[in-house]
Amino acid sequence: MARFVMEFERPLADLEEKLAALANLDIASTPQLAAEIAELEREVERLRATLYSTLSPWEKVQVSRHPDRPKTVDYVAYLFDDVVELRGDRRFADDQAMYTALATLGGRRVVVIGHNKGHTTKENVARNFGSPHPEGFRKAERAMRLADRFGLPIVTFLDTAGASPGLEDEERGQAWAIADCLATLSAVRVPVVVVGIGEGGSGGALAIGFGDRLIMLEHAYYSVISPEMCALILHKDAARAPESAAALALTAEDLLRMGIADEVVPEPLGGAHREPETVAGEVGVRIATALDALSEEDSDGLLERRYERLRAIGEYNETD
Amino acid sequence: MARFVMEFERPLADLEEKLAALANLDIASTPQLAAEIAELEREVERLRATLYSTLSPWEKVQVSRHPDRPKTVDYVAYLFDDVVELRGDRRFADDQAMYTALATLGGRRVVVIGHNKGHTTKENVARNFGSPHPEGFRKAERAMRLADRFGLPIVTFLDTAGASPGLEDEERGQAWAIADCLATLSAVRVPVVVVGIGEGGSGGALAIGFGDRLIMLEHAYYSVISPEMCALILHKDAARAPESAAALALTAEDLLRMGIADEVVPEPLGGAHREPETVAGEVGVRIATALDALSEEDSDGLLERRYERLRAIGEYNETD
Amino acid sequence: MPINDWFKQREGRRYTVSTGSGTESLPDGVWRTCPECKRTLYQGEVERSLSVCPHCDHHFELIARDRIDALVDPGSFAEIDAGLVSSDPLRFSAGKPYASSLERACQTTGMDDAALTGTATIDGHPVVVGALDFRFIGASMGSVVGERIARAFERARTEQRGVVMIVASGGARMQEGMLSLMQMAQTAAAAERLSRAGLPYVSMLVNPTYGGVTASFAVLADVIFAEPGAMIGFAGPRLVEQTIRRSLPKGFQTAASLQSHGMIDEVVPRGESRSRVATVLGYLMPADRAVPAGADDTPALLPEGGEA
Amino acid sequence: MPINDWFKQREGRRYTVSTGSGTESLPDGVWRTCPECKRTLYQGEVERSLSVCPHCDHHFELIARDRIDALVDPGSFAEIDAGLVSSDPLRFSAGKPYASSLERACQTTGMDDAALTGTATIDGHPVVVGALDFRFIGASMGSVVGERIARAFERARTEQRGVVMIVASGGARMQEGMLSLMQMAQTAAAAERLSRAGLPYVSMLVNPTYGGVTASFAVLADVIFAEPGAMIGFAGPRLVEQTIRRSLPKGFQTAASLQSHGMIDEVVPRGESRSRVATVLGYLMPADRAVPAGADDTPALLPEGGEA
Ligand SMILES: [Zn+2]
Ligand SMILES: [Zn+2]
Repeated sequence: MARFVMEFERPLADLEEKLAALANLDIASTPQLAAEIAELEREVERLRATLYSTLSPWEKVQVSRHPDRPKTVDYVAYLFDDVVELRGDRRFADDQAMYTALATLGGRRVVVIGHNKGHTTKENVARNFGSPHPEGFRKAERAMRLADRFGLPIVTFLDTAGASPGLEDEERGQAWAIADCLATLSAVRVPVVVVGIGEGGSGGALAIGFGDRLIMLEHAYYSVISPEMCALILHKDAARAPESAAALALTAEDLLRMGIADEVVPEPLGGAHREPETVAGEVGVRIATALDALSEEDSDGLLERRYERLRAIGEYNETD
Repeated sequence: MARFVMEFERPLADLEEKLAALANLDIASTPQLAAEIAELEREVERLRATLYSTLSPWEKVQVSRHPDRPKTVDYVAYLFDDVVELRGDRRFADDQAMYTALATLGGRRVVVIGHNKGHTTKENVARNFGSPHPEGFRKAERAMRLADRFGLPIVTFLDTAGASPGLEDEERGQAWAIADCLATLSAVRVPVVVVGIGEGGSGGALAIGFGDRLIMLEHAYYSVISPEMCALILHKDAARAPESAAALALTAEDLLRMGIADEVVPEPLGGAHREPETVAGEVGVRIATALDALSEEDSDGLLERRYERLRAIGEYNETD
Repeated sequence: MPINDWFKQREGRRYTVSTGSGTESLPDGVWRTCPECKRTLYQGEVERSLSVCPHCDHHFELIARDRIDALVDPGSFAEIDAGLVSSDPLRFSAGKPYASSLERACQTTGMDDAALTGTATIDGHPVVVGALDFRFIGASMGSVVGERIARAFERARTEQRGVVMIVASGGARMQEGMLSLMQMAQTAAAAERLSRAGLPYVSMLVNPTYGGVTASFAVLADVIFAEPGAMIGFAGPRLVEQTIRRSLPKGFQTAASLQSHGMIDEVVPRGESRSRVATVLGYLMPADRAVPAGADDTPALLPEGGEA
Repeated sequence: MPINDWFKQREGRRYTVSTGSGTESLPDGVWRTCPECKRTLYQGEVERSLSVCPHCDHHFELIARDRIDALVDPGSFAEIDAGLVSSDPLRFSAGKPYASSLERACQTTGMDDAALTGTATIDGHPVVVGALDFRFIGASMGSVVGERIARAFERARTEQRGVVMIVASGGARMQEGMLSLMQMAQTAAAAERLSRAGLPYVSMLVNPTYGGVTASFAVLADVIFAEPGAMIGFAGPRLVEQTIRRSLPKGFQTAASLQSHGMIDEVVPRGESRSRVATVLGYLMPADRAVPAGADDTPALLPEGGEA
């Protein structure tokens, strides 16, 4: 299967293809070839550095959506032991777009909650591309309550384009399900560490997307609206998404600057999918560090600080 | 529309018809008629007294199902003021088979929860004949939690043949919905007064059918299984329901004897539908009296006593 | 994004806003046409009936202040948290610059943002009341709206008041980016704290209520009412239609449909909202709960039919 | 009533019960036929594999004691609340007299009623464990079963143990009438009290679990497991079929179907149940929760792939 190439990677991919074709030639028969290959290799390296070290917001959005990018279940597989998946909302369905589990990170027993994107089309169809139905949020809420009752910290992984906007999602109370998650997450008496690993799309991300610490991957985004939808509203043209992406201040760096994110995990050149284990390892360290720090606070203080943290977000002028 | 005649009422109904026919004749032209009518009237009166004063368990079951018998909403209309119906489970539907409301009984603010049978076929189709779907029980649970949070006593009215046994009821977790009601009702920190007004069918009744006081109408029943189903199992013949009804010990008197019910409200000859306002009035007095007594206990004591009450039900020998 | 749908939907039809100072889209402000029954109505007549069409019961949009006045005890409303204005934190200028949208909205409405909040009484019950004004950038929730809503819940908690919110909204205010999204969590958290303090919250959803506002404080109320005909949802109807690739069923996302789907407690006509809200507060306010059963000021044991 | 369905369903097929002392319906107790793959199996082979068919993974019915032994640490089980027997409170004699059913069930099973409960450890975690035995009047719940289950939860609460219930049941025991129905409320209340005390409860639903037992303590667990192929529901399949007047979809009420409908957490093969339950207890038991992160007996920060 051909490697997935993001739009902005096209020039680099073309060069890489040429290089691969040259490598198939017989070097011995054409002596200058070795030099040409070496030159091309240097060019590829230069281009790669330029391309990936200065990703625009819109390019980051593309990286965040890359099918090979590590997903929630990859982080679980890399980092956690003794996993017991918690399935179902006990009311309607087990929504595959939301993943919840008991899991252990280096001896730390936690509840994991994450949007559940797949790598392949087949996986994604089964998981509604990581866009939860109401029962997905209700499953998440169930996991939150379990965590709260048994004093287990919560670790969430954000990776959704947004909540599912289908007819039946509306009829089964999508807004109600999300709002209940928000209320519950605001009140659980255990530490909540949130990791933005890919897409952070609107209310569907927020439902499991705030807490006591927000760790963002370098190329993950978190936004009030998708750049395409924003462009459609502003310019009646989804193709102007790159502009919208810039305007929305949705990158990890933007969130750090605005005081919404606490830290940014750097990604290898090209994105987390180039060295998933390394990235996962670093993410694990960040989560563990955050959990250890938060576990020292008593739950009253934790709750109070979480609320203050939320209340501090927002910018306005007060004239009186 | 013809009056609904229960199977066992047939002989009486025949006499009453004859009497009505006689009354249409011209008394003046046939002098002996007046005497005959008077005689027949006495006979009707004797038969009525005999018939209704010694109802068998199976006859009581029929009375409890009488379409004219006052239903939950009738008691609400007769007894309660300032009614605000609470609708929906916030997840799937507003199940018309379950009625929940804020309501006031002679100044006492309470939450009312009741199975919602109708009088007409049309009403009953809309309300699934008072057999709740899972969302009906979830609506009831929502009402219980509201009552608990705001310190409002709970008054429930039992009138169901049982929980709905459909395919989708199973798929949406009928057992889970009922069990959640049981757990919640056992733990609400407010008084719970239960009134058996008609049918008390199995788990669907029990879901809102226990608490701190159980008041049974004289001809209401409460049973682990319907007499017909029991007969089908025991004799492979639903027609032997009268035997089963007797064997199951399902009458108000049986419940009183077993220590499950606390009191029995007498019904007028023929059943509550003959004098609905009188019966409702008496029911109101009983509820009010129970609420006033229970409101004097603190909630810890209330909870403890409710649990002990439940735990005391059951008969067995302990040999060790 | 719901705002989009709503703006599009609104473009197509002749649209009037009832304000104290007259309407924009009618020449003289004296006559208006009911969009439902198409009759021409005398403006004064409409206003006397709380902007409900006397012929077909259509509920016209109301400005926030009029909504509050229709709900609370006359003269009891005192605005709180005035003087908050958006700082355009992202210097958002894609499409129409946010700063100019804000300026225009302020001029048109005389408000500084979409939320108006204050203390009041409803049938004597002390409450904090809030209302969103759809004229102000589609009553979208940015930092100022989120702050006002959160402060409203906090004040109610401190002063042992109930909260009543009259909600209309297109959703989050995208021009404030993530700062806007986070208001969902902030307002939900504030509502949750009120709930845990044992104080009641009633919401009244009016046309239209969508997106991040629906999915946060709007539906976290103990009792949820909605105005007849109000459209309420998370995703806007156009987005849903695009998603499912077929046309929407009749009545989709209307207040009546939401009631049958179990999401709201009652569809309450505007003229009855004060008394319905007051009745609910009577059940849920702590002070009233403290009144002992059978106390002097409560009615007799059995108002009718009883023998006691 | 589910019991009925189950009895009927069971009538039709050749049916064997695995007991320590041999099986009833096979001539010599040495060979048995797998109802799923129809192969003839050597009894000893079946027992060594926890009564799971080595060819098709069919889970044979197990008696309560065998189920408990398969779950708890070897030798750790100590029965509690023995010596409770039904008093036939209704003198129920419609159809077959209850007293004779009881007597026969006692003789067949060597038990005094359908529930066996005791203290034990699972991977060292202190628990109260219970199992229902379907041979005993369809593992229906009367006063004795209800009492044992309630006491099990109470003891766990007192002794700070977790609870693990292995549940099979036809439902309520109609021969005890309302006394039986009320056991639903009693066991649910006991489970709820355990939950509020912060102690964990795991249930394992096995074939078949129906009626009043499903709708009470069985599904109130923090984590719900089910055995492969187990049929689980409230109403029995025949009643549902009669209600909807069409045939049931394939897989209806199976453990796998319940998982996809969101009702259970995991379908766990019998051979893995001890380790899965132990893992869950590791998360939820208070003693384990008290172990501080990074304590000496916990593994290193990052087991693999990390740089820390
Ligand atoms: Zn009109
Ligand atoms: Zn086999």
